[in-house]
Amino acid sequence: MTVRIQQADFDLGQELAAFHGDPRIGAVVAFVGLVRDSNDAAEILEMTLEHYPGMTEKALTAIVDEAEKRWPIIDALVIHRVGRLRPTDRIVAVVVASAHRGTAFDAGEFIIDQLKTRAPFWKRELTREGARWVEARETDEQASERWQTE
Amino acid sequence: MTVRIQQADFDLGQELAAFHGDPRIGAVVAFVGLVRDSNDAAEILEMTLEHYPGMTEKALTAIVDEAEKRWPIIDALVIHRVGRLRPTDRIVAVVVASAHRGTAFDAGEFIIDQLKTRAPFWKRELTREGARWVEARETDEQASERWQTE
Amino acid sequence: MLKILYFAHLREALDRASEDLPLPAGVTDVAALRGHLAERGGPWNLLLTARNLRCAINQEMARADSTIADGDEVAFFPPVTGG
Amino acid sequence: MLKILYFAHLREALDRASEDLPLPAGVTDVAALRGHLAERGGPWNLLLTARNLRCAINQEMARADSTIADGDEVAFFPPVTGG
Repeated sequence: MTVRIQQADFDLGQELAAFHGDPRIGAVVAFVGLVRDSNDAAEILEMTLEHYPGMTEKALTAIVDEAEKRWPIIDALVIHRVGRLRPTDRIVAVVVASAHRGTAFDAGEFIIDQLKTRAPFWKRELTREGARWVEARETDEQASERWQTE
Repeated sequence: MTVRIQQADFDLGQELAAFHGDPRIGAVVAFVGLVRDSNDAAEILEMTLEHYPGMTEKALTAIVDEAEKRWPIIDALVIHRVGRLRPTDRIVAVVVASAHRGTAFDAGEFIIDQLKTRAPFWKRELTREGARWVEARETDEQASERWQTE
Repeated sequence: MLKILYFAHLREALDRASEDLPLPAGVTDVAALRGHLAERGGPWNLLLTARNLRCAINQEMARADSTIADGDEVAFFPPVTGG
Repeated sequence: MLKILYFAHLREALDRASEDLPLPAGVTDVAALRGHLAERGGPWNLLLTARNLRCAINQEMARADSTIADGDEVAFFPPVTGG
Protein backbone atom coordinates (compact mmCIF):
# COMPACT_ATOMS: atom_id res chain seq x y z
CA MET A 1 0.00 0.00 0.00
CA THR A 2 1.43 3.32 -1.11
CA VAL A 3 0.33 6.92 -0.52
CA ARG A 4 2.17 9.75 -2.25
CA ILE A 5 1.76 13.51 -2.42
CA GLN A 6 3.83 15.25 -5.04
CA GLN A 7 4.05 18.30 -7.25
CA ALA A 8 5.27 16.29 -10.23
CA ASP A 9 3.00 14.58 -12.72
CA PHE A 10 2.79 10.77 -12.64
CA ASP A 11 2.82 8.11 -15.33
CA LEU A 12 -0.07 5.78 -14.64
CA GLY A 13 1.31 3.08 -16.93
CA GLN A 14 4.51 3.04 -14.91
CA GLU A 15 2.59 3.07 -11.62
CA LEU A 16 0.44 0.16 -12.78
CA ALA A 17 3.56 -1.86 -13.59
CA ALA A 18 4.05 -2.19 -9.83
CA PHE A 19 0.71 -4.01 -9.72
CA HIS A 20 1.84 -6.54 -12.29
CA GLY A 21 3.29 -9.95 -11.54
CA ASP A 22 1.30 -11.03 -8.49
CA PRO A 23 -0.67 -14.06 -9.73
CA ARG A 24 -3.36 -13.58 -7.05
CA ILE A 25 -4.46 -10.35 -8.77
CA GLY A 26 -7.43 -10.81 -11.10
CA ALA A 27 -8.64 -7.23 -11.22
CA VAL A 28 -7.08 -3.78 -11.14
CA VAL A 29 -9.23 -0.66 -11.08
CA ALA A 30 -7.56 2.71 -11.60
CA PHE A 31 -9.23 6.08 -11.19
CA VAL A 32 -7.60 9.26 -12.47
CA GLY A 33 -9.01 12.71 -11.71
CA LEU A 34 -8.08 15.54 -14.07
CA VAL A 35 -8.46 19.32 -14.15
CA ARG A 36 -11.39 20.31 -16.37
CA ASP A 37 -11.53 23.62 -18.21
CA SER A 38 -14.82 24.61 -16.61
CA ASN A 39 -16.41 24.40 -13.18
CA ASP A 40 -19.65 25.96 -11.95
CA ALA A 41 -20.14 27.65 -15.31
CA ALA A 42 -16.78 29.46 -15.21
CA GLU A 43 -13.77 28.87 -17.42
CA ILE A 44 -10.86 27.52 -15.38
CA LEU A 45 -7.49 28.90 -16.41
CA GLU A 46 -5.44 27.34 -13.66
CA MET A 47 -5.78 25.67 -10.30
CA THR A 48 -3.62 25.61 -7.18
CA LEU A 49 -3.81 22.72 -4.74
CA GLU A 50 -2.85 23.28 -1.13
CA HIS A 51 -2.50 20.55 1.49
CA TYR A 52 -1.61 20.03 5.13
CA PRO A 53 1.76 18.24 5.10
CA GLY A 54 1.73 15.42 7.59
CA MET A 55 -1.99 15.27 8.20
CA THR A 56 -2.81 14.69 4.53
CA GLU A 57 -0.58 11.61 4.36
CA LYS A 58 -2.10 10.33 7.61
CA ALA A 59 -5.65 10.88 6.36
CA LEU A 60 -4.98 9.08 3.08
CA THR A 61 -3.31 6.20 4.87
CA ALA A 62 -6.28 5.92 7.24
CA ILE A 63 -8.70 5.82 4.28
CA VAL A 64 -6.75 3.07 2.52
CA ASP A 65 -6.46 1.16 5.82
CA GLU A 66 -10.22 1.35 6.20
CA ALA A 67 -10.71 0.08 2.63
CA GLU A 68 -8.37 -2.82 3.40
CA LYS A 69 -10.48 -3.72 6.41
CA ARG A 70 -13.69 -3.64 4.40
CA TRP A 71 -12.50 -5.50 1.29
CA PRO A 72 -9.91 -8.20 0.48
CA ILE A 73 -7.52 -5.82 -1.27
CA ILE A 74 -4.19 -7.17 -2.48
CA ASP A 75 -2.57 -3.80 -3.11
CA ALA A 76 -3.54 -0.13 -3.33
CA LEU A 77 -1.98 3.14 -4.41
CA VAL A 78 -3.02 6.77 -3.97
CA ILE A 79 -1.13 9.63 -5.63
CA HIS A 80 -2.29 13.22 -5.20
CA ARG A 81 -0.62 16.21 -6.75
CA VAL A 82 -0.28 19.64 -5.13
CA GLY A 83 0.78 23.02 -6.49
CA ARG A 84 -0.21 24.66 -9.77
CA LEU A 85 -2.18 22.64 -12.29
CA ARG A 86 -3.81 23.46 -15.62
CA PRO A 87 -6.79 21.97 -17.46
CA THR A 88 -6.10 18.40 -18.68
CA ASP A 89 -3.46 17.95 -15.94
CA ARG A 90 -3.77 14.85 -13.76
CA ILE A 91 -4.68 15.63 -10.13
CA VAL A 92 -5.12 12.29 -8.42
CA ALA A 93 -4.83 8.56 -9.03
CA VAL A 94 -6.36 5.75 -7.00
CA VAL A 95 -5.46 2.17 -7.91
CA VAL A 96 -6.80 -0.98 -6.23
CA ALA A 97 -5.82 -4.58 -7.03
CA SER A 98 -7.79 -7.59 -5.85
CA ALA A 99 -8.74 -11.11 -6.87
CA HIS A 100 -12.20 -10.14 -8.12
CA ARG A 101 -13.49 -7.09 -9.96
CA GLY A 102 -16.33 -6.13 -7.60
CA THR A 103 -13.85 -5.56 -4.78
CA ALA A 104 -11.57 -3.39 -6.90
CA PHE A 105 -14.44 -1.21 -8.18
CA ASP A 106 -16.02 -0.78 -4.74
CA ALA A 107 -12.78 -0.12 -2.87
CA GLY A 108 -11.53 2.27 -5.56
CA GLU A 109 -14.73 4.31 -5.46
CA PHE A 110 -14.74 4.22 -1.65
CA ILE A 111 -11.20 5.61 -1.50
CA ILE A 112 -11.83 8.52 -3.87
CA ASP A 113 -15.18 9.31 -2.23
CA GLN A 114 -13.55 9.41 1.20
CA LEU A 115 -10.54 11.35 -0.08
CA LYS A 116 -12.88 14.06 -1.39
CA THR A 117 -14.37 14.69 2.06
CA ARG A 118 -11.67 13.61 4.53
CA ALA A 119 -8.21 14.38 3.12
CA PRO A 120 -7.00 17.94 3.77
CA PHE A 121 -6.57 19.37 0.28
CA TRP A 122 -7.96 22.70 -0.91
CA LYS A 123 -8.40 23.88 -4.46
CA ARG A 124 -8.07 27.48 -5.57
CA GLU A 125 -9.28 28.15 -9.09
CA LEU A 126 -8.19 30.97 -11.34
CA THR A 127 -11.01 32.14 -13.62
CA ARG A 128 -11.27 35.19 -15.88
CA GLU A 129 -13.04 36.91 -12.97
CA GLY A 130 -10.15 36.20 -10.61
CA ALA A 131 -9.18 33.55 -8.07
CA ARG A 132 -11.68 31.70 -5.87
CA TRP A 133 -11.46 28.89 -3.36
CA VAL A 134 -13.53 25.92 -4.45
CA GLU A 135 -16.53 25.28 -2.20
CA ALA A 136 -17.09 21.80 -0.80
CA ARG A 137 -19.92 20.01 -2.62
CA GLU A 138 -22.96 18.53 -0.98
CA THR A 139 -22.86 15.74 -3.60
CA ASP A 140 -19.37 14.77 -2.46
CA GLU A 141 -20.58 14.66 1.13
CA GLN A 142 -23.42 12.38 0.08
CA ALA A 143 -21.09 10.14 -1.96
CA SER A 144 -18.87 9.77 1.08
CA GLU A 145 -21.70 9.12 3.50
CA ARG A 146 -23.40 6.40 1.47
CA TRP A 147 -20.58 4.02 2.44
CA GLN A 148 -21.64 4.25 6.07
CA THR A 149 -24.93 2.50 5.50
CA GLU A 150 -23.85 -0.15 3.01
CA MET B 1 -15.11 4.88 -28.78
CA THR B 2 -12.77 1.99 -29.58
CA VAL B 3 -13.21 -1.78 -29.38
CA ARG B 4 -10.24 -4.05 -30.09
CA ILE B 5 -9.65 -7.79 -30.00
CA GLN B 6 -6.04 -8.86 -30.25
CA GLN B 7 -3.58 -11.61 -29.39
CA ALA B 8 -0.89 -9.13 -28.38
CA ASP B 9 -0.52 -7.64 -24.93
CA PHE B 10 -1.43 -3.98 -24.45
CA ASP B 11 0.25 -1.11 -22.62
CA LEU B 12 -2.41 0.57 -20.51
CA GLY B 13 -0.29 3.68 -19.99
CA GLN B 14 -0.06 4.12 -23.74
CA GLU B 15 -3.77 3.44 -24.20
CA LEU B 16 -4.62 5.99 -21.51
CA ALA B 17 -2.55 8.60 -23.32
CA ALA B 18 -5.33 8.67 -25.93
CA PHE B 19 -7.69 9.83 -23.17
CA HIS B 20 -5.46 12.74 -22.29
CA GLY B 21 -5.85 16.26 -23.56
CA ASP B 22 -9.62 16.70 -23.71
CA PRO B 23 -10.34 19.40 -21.11
CA ARG B 24 -13.94 18.19 -20.64
CA ILE B 25 -12.61 14.99 -19.02
CA GLY B 26 -12.55 15.13 -15.22
CA ALA B 27 -12.49 11.40 -14.51
CA VAL B 28 -11.01 8.31 -16.12
CA VAL B 29 -11.72 4.85 -14.74
CA ALA B 30 -9.73 1.92 -16.08
CA PHE B 31 -10.38 -1.72 -15.32
CA VAL B 32 -7.83 -4.42 -16.14
CA GLY B 33 -8.62 -8.12 -15.80
CA LEU B 34 -5.67 -10.50 -15.38
CA VAL B 35 -5.12 -14.26 -15.38
CA ARG B 36 -4.90 -15.58 -11.82
CA ASP B 37 -2.90 -18.67 -10.92
CA SER B 38 -5.87 -20.41 -9.34
CA ASN B 39 -9.55 -20.81 -10.10
CA ASP B 40 -12.14 -23.04 -8.41
CA ALA B 41 -9.42 -24.48 -6.17
CA ALA B 42 -7.23 -25.63 -9.07
CA GLU B 43 -3.84 -24.30 -10.10
CA ILE B 44 -4.01 -22.63 -13.51
CA LEU B 45 -0.98 -23.25 -15.71
CA GLU B 46 -2.29 -21.60 -18.84
CA MET B 47 -5.47 -20.34 -20.44
CA THR B 48 -6.71 -20.18 -24.02
CA LEU B 49 -9.29 -17.61 -25.04
CA GLU B 50 -11.51 -18.32 -28.03
CA HIS B 51 -13.91 -15.83 -29.61
CA TYR B 52 -16.39 -15.49 -32.46
CA PRO B 53 -14.74 -13.13 -34.93
CA GLY B 54 -17.23 -10.59 -36.15
CA MET B 55 -19.91 -11.20 -33.56
CA THR B 56 -17.58 -10.43 -30.66
CA GLU B 57 -16.73 -6.99 -32.03
CA LYS B 58 -20.43 -6.32 -32.65
CA ALA B 59 -21.39 -7.41 -29.13
CA LEU B 60 -18.71 -5.21 -27.53
CA THR B 61 -19.72 -2.24 -29.66
CA ALA B 62 -23.36 -2.75 -28.69
CA ILE B 63 -22.42 -2.83 -24.98
CA VAL B 64 -20.42 0.40 -25.23
CA ASP B 65 -23.23 2.01 -27.25
CA GLU B 66 -25.65 1.08 -24.49
CA ALA B 67 -23.33 2.57 -21.86
CA GLU B 68 -23.13 5.78 -23.91
CA LYS B 69 -26.93 5.98 -23.95
CA ARG B 70 -27.15 5.50 -20.19
CA TRP B 71 -24.34 7.83 -19.10
CA PRO B 72 -22.71 11.03 -20.41
CA ILE B 73 -19.50 9.31 -21.49
CA ILE B 74 -16.87 11.36 -23.29
CA ASP B 75 -14.79 8.41 -24.52
CA ALA B 76 -14.51 4.67 -23.96
CA LEU B 77 -12.13 1.85 -24.86
CA VAL B 78 -12.42 -1.93 -24.64
CA ILE B 79 -9.48 -4.22 -25.43
CA HIS B 80 -9.82 -7.99 -25.08
CA ARG B 81 -7.06 -10.47 -25.78
CA VAL B 82 -7.52 -13.91 -27.32
CA GLY B 83 -5.20 -16.91 -27.68
CA ARG B 84 -2.87 -18.39 -25.08
CA LEU B 85 -2.38 -16.53 -21.81
CA ARG B 86 -0.51 -17.32 -18.61
CA PRO B 87 -1.04 -16.24 -14.99
CA THR B 88 -0.35 -12.50 -14.48
CA ASP B 89 -1.08 -11.82 -18.19
CA ARG B 90 -3.57 -9.07 -18.94
CA ILE B 91 -6.84 -10.33 -20.46
CA VAL B 92 -9.06 -7.30 -20.82
CA ALA B 93 -9.10 -3.54 -20.33
CA VAL B 94 -12.11 -1.27 -20.07
CA VAL B 95 -11.54 2.49 -19.90
CA VAL B 96 -14.23 5.16 -19.55
CA ALA B 97 -13.69 8.93 -19.51
CA SER B 98 -16.33 11.40 -18.38
CA ALA B 99 -16.74 14.77 -16.69
CA HIS B 100 -17.54 13.29 -13.27
CA ARG B 101 -16.28 10.25 -11.42
CA GLY B 102 -19.61 8.56 -10.66
CA THR B 103 -20.30 8.20 -14.37
CA ALA B 104 -16.90 6.70 -15.12
CA PHE B 105 -17.14 4.16 -12.28
CA ASP B 106 -20.70 3.12 -13.13
CA ALA B 107 -20.20 2.91 -16.88
CA GLY B 108 -16.90 1.04 -16.48
CA GLU B 109 -18.43 -1.55 -14.19
CA PHE B 110 -21.49 -1.82 -16.46
CA ILE B 111 -19.32 -2.53 -19.51
CA ILE B 112 -17.24 -5.27 -17.86
CA ASP B 113 -20.34 -6.82 -16.25
CA GLN B 114 -22.11 -6.94 -19.61
CA LEU B 115 -19.00 -8.15 -21.42
CA LYS B 116 -18.79 -11.12 -19.04
CA THR B 117 -22.28 -12.34 -19.97
CA ARG B 118 -22.90 -11.00 -23.48
CA ALA B 119 -19.64 -10.99 -25.46
CA PRO B 120 -18.79 -14.32 -27.13
CA PHE B 121 -15.51 -15.31 -25.54
CA TRP B 122 -14.75 -18.71 -24.03
CA LYS B 123 -11.93 -19.62 -21.65
CA ARG B 124 -10.22 -22.99 -21.62
CA GLU B 125 -7.99 -23.52 -18.59
CA LEU B 126 -5.04 -25.87 -18.37
CA THR B 127 -4.65 -27.33 -14.88
CA ARG B 128 -2.45 -30.17 -13.61
CA GLU B 129 -5.46 -32.45 -14.11
CA GLY B 130 -5.78 -31.41 -17.75
CA ALA B 131 -7.74 -28.88 -19.77
CA ARG B 132 -11.26 -27.72 -18.96
CA TRP B 133 -13.68 -25.17 -20.36
CA VAL B 134 -14.54 -22.57 -17.78
CA GLU B 135 -18.17 -22.70 -16.68
CA ALA B 136 -20.26 -19.53 -16.71
CA ARG B 137 -20.77 -18.13 -13.22
CA GLU B 138 -24.11 -17.37 -11.64
CA THR B 139 -22.48 -14.39 -9.90
CA ASP B 140 -21.56 -12.91 -13.29
CA GLU B 141 -25.14 -13.36 -14.45
CA GLN B 142 -26.37 -11.55 -11.35
CA ALA B 143 -23.81 -8.76 -11.78
CA SER B 144 -25.02 -8.27 -15.34
CA GLU B 145 -28.72 -8.37 -14.48
CA ARG B 146 -28.57 -5.85 -11.65
CA TRP B 147 -28.14 -3.09 -14.25
CA GLN B 148 -31.60 -3.82 -15.61
CA THR B 149 -33.36 -2.66 -12.47
CA GLU B 150 -31.21 0.32 -11.60
CA MET C 1 -27.23 -22.73 -47.81
CA LEU C 2 -26.62 -22.15 -44.07
CA LYS C 3 -23.22 -21.45 -42.58
CA ILE C 4 -23.11 -23.10 -39.16
CA LEU C 5 -20.40 -22.34 -36.58
CA TYR C 6 -19.56 -24.24 -33.38
CA PHE C 7 -17.52 -22.81 -30.51
CA ALA C 8 -15.73 -23.90 -27.34
CA HIS C 9 -16.59 -27.33 -25.92
CA LEU C 10 -19.16 -27.84 -28.66
CA ARG C 11 -16.52 -27.34 -31.35
CA GLU C 12 -14.29 -29.84 -29.57
CA ALA C 13 -17.01 -32.42 -28.97
CA LEU C 14 -18.24 -32.24 -32.60
CA ASP C 15 -14.67 -31.97 -33.89
CA ARG C 16 -15.93 -29.29 -36.22
CA ALA C 17 -15.65 -25.48 -36.18
CA SER C 18 -18.01 -24.80 -39.07
CA GLU C 19 -19.92 -26.34 -41.93
CA ASP C 20 -22.03 -25.29 -44.90
CA LEU C 21 -25.41 -26.99 -44.88
CA PRO C 22 -28.20 -26.67 -47.45
CA LEU C 23 -31.24 -25.42 -45.53
CA PRO C 24 -32.92 -28.70 -44.50
CA ALA C 25 -36.54 -29.16 -45.57
CA GLY C 26 -38.92 -28.25 -42.77
CA VAL C 27 -36.32 -26.31 -40.75
CA THR C 28 -37.62 -22.80 -40.15
CA ASP C 29 -36.40 -22.00 -36.65
CA VAL C 30 -33.52 -22.67 -34.23
CA ALA C 31 -35.30 -25.49 -32.37
CA ALA C 32 -35.91 -27.35 -35.63
CA LEU C 33 -32.29 -26.94 -36.74
CA ARG C 34 -31.06 -28.28 -33.39
CA GLY C 35 -33.34 -31.31 -33.79
CA HIS C 36 -32.15 -31.85 -37.34
CA LEU C 37 -28.48 -31.77 -36.35
CA ALA C 38 -29.06 -34.00 -33.32
CA GLU C 39 -30.36 -36.71 -35.67
CA ARG C 40 -26.74 -37.26 -36.74
CA GLY C 41 -26.40 -39.09 -33.42
CA GLY C 42 -23.35 -39.54 -31.17
CA PRO C 43 -21.90 -36.19 -30.00
CA TRP C 44 -24.54 -34.36 -32.08
CA ASN C 45 -27.06 -35.18 -29.36
CA LEU C 46 -25.39 -32.24 -27.56
CA LEU C 47 -27.43 -29.93 -29.79
CA LEU C 48 -30.45 -31.08 -27.79
CA THR C 49 -28.92 -31.99 -24.43
CA ALA C 50 -26.22 -29.36 -23.74
CA ARG C 51 -27.20 -27.22 -20.80
CA ASN C 52 -27.85 -23.58 -21.68
CA LEU C 53 -26.74 -23.95 -25.28
CA ARG C 54 -26.77 -20.53 -26.93
CA CYS C 55 -27.54 -19.75 -30.53
CA ALA C 56 -26.81 -16.67 -32.65
CA ILE C 57 -28.25 -15.92 -36.10
CA ASN C 58 -26.23 -13.55 -38.26
CA GLN C 59 -24.17 -12.66 -35.16
CA GLU C 60 -27.15 -11.60 -33.05
CA MET C 61 -28.34 -13.68 -30.09
CA ALA C 62 -31.34 -15.82 -31.03
CA ARG C 63 -33.96 -17.90 -29.22
CA ALA C 64 -35.38 -21.37 -29.87
CA ASP C 65 -38.23 -19.89 -31.90
CA SER C 66 -36.08 -17.43 -33.88
CA THR C 67 -36.58 -17.84 -37.64
CA ILE C 68 -33.83 -19.34 -39.78
CA ALA C 69 -33.68 -18.55 -43.49
CA ASP C 70 -31.50 -19.60 -46.36
CA GLY C 71 -28.18 -17.73 -46.34
CA ASP C 72 -28.11 -17.25 -42.57
CA GLU C 73 -24.99 -17.63 -40.45
CA VAL C 74 -26.01 -19.71 -37.43
CA ALA C 75 -23.70 -20.24 -34.43
CA PHE C 76 -24.04 -22.60 -31.46
CA PHE C 77 -22.01 -22.12 -28.29
CA PRO C 78 -22.05 -22.49 -24.50
CA PRO C 79 -22.61 -19.53 -22.15
CA VAL C 80 -19.79 -17.04 -22.60
CA THR C 81 -16.87 -16.80 -20.14
CA GLY C 82 -14.70 -13.89 -21.27
CA GLY C 83 -13.46 -10.90 -19.36
CA MET D 1 3.01 26.52 23.63
CA LEU D 2 0.50 25.74 20.88
CA LYS D 3 1.40 25.52 17.20
CA ILE D 4 -1.54 26.86 15.22
CA LEU D 5 -1.91 26.38 11.45
CA TYR D 6 -4.32 28.09 9.04
CA PHE D 7 -5.17 26.82 5.58
CA ALA D 8 -6.85 27.90 2.36
CA HIS D 9 -9.12 30.97 2.50
CA LEU D 10 -8.51 31.25 6.23
CA ARG D 11 -4.76 31.49 5.69
CA GLU D 12 -5.35 34.18 3.07
CA ALA D 13 -7.86 36.16 5.14
CA LEU D 14 -5.64 36.07 8.25
CA ASP D 15 -2.52 36.58 6.14
CA ARG D 16 -0.91 33.95 8.32
CA ALA D 17 -0.05 30.29 7.73
CA SER D 18 1.01 29.46 11.28
CA GLU D 19 1.90 30.87 14.65
CA ASP D 20 3.24 29.73 17.99
CA LEU D 21 0.96 30.76 20.84
CA PRO D 22 1.43 30.20 24.57
CA LEU D 23 -1.61 28.22 25.72
CA PRO D 24 -4.01 31.02 26.75
CA ALA D 25 -5.32 30.90 30.31
CA GLY D 26 -8.73 29.27 30.47
CA VAL D 27 -8.49 27.72 27.01
CA THR D 28 -9.08 23.97 27.33
CA ASP D 29 -11.03 23.11 24.19
CA VAL D 30 -11.43 24.06 20.53
CA ALA D 31 -14.44 26.32 21.09
CA ALA D 32 -12.53 28.34 23.70
CA LEU D 33 -9.49 28.71 21.43
CA ARG D 34 -11.69 29.94 18.58
CA GLY D 35 -13.25 32.50 20.90
CA HIS D 36 -9.83 33.59 22.15
CA LEU D 37 -8.47 34.09 18.61
CA ALA D 38 -11.64 35.92 17.48
CA GLU D 39 -11.01 38.53 20.18
CA ARG D 40 -8.17 39.83 17.99
CA GLY D 41 -10.96 41.39 15.89
CA GLY D 42 -11.06 42.15 12.16
CA PRO D 43 -10.54 39.05 10.01
CA TRP D 44 -10.09 36.97 13.16
CA ASN D 45 -13.85 37.05 13.61
CA LEU D 46 -13.79 34.33 10.93
CA LEU D 47 -12.77 31.91 13.69
CA LEU D 48 -16.32 32.28 14.99
CA THR D 49 -18.29 33.12 11.86
CA ALA D 50 -16.76 31.00 9.07
CA ARG D 51 -19.29 28.43 7.87
CA ASN D 52 -18.29 24.83 8.58
CA LEU D 53 -14.85 25.74 9.89
CA ARG D 54 -12.92 22.54 10.56
CA CYS D 55 -10.34 21.95 13.27
CA ALA D 56 -7.68 19.27 13.65
CA ILE D 57 -5.64 18.60 16.79
CA ASN D 58 -2.32 16.87 16.25
CA GLN D 59 -3.42 16.10 12.69
CA GLU D 60 -6.63 14.32 13.69
CA MET D 61 -10.06 15.83 13.08
CA ALA D 62 -11.44 17.47 16.23
CA ARG D 63 -14.77 18.86 17.43
CA ALA D 64 -15.74 22.05 19.26
CA ASP D 65 -15.47 20.25 22.61
CA SER D 66 -12.20 18.43 21.87
CA THR D 67 -9.57 19.08 24.53
CA ILE D 68 -6.57 21.25 23.77
CA ALA D 69 -3.38 20.85 25.81
CA ASP D 70 -0.01 22.56 25.87
CA GLY D 71 2.21 21.33 23.04
CA ASP D 72 -0.65 20.52 20.69
CA GLU D 73 -0.60 21.26 16.97
CA VAL D 74 -3.97 22.85 16.17
CA ALA D 75 -5.14 23.52 12.61
CA PHE D 76 -8.12 25.49 11.31
CA PHE D 77 -9.38 25.10 7.75
CA PRO D 78 -12.51 25.10 5.55
CA PRO D 79 -14.15 21.88 4.30
CA VAL D 80 -11.71 20.00 2.08
CA THR D 81 -11.95 20.08 -1.72
CA GLY D 82 -9.26 17.74 -3.03
CA GLY D 83 -9.50 14.84 -5.44
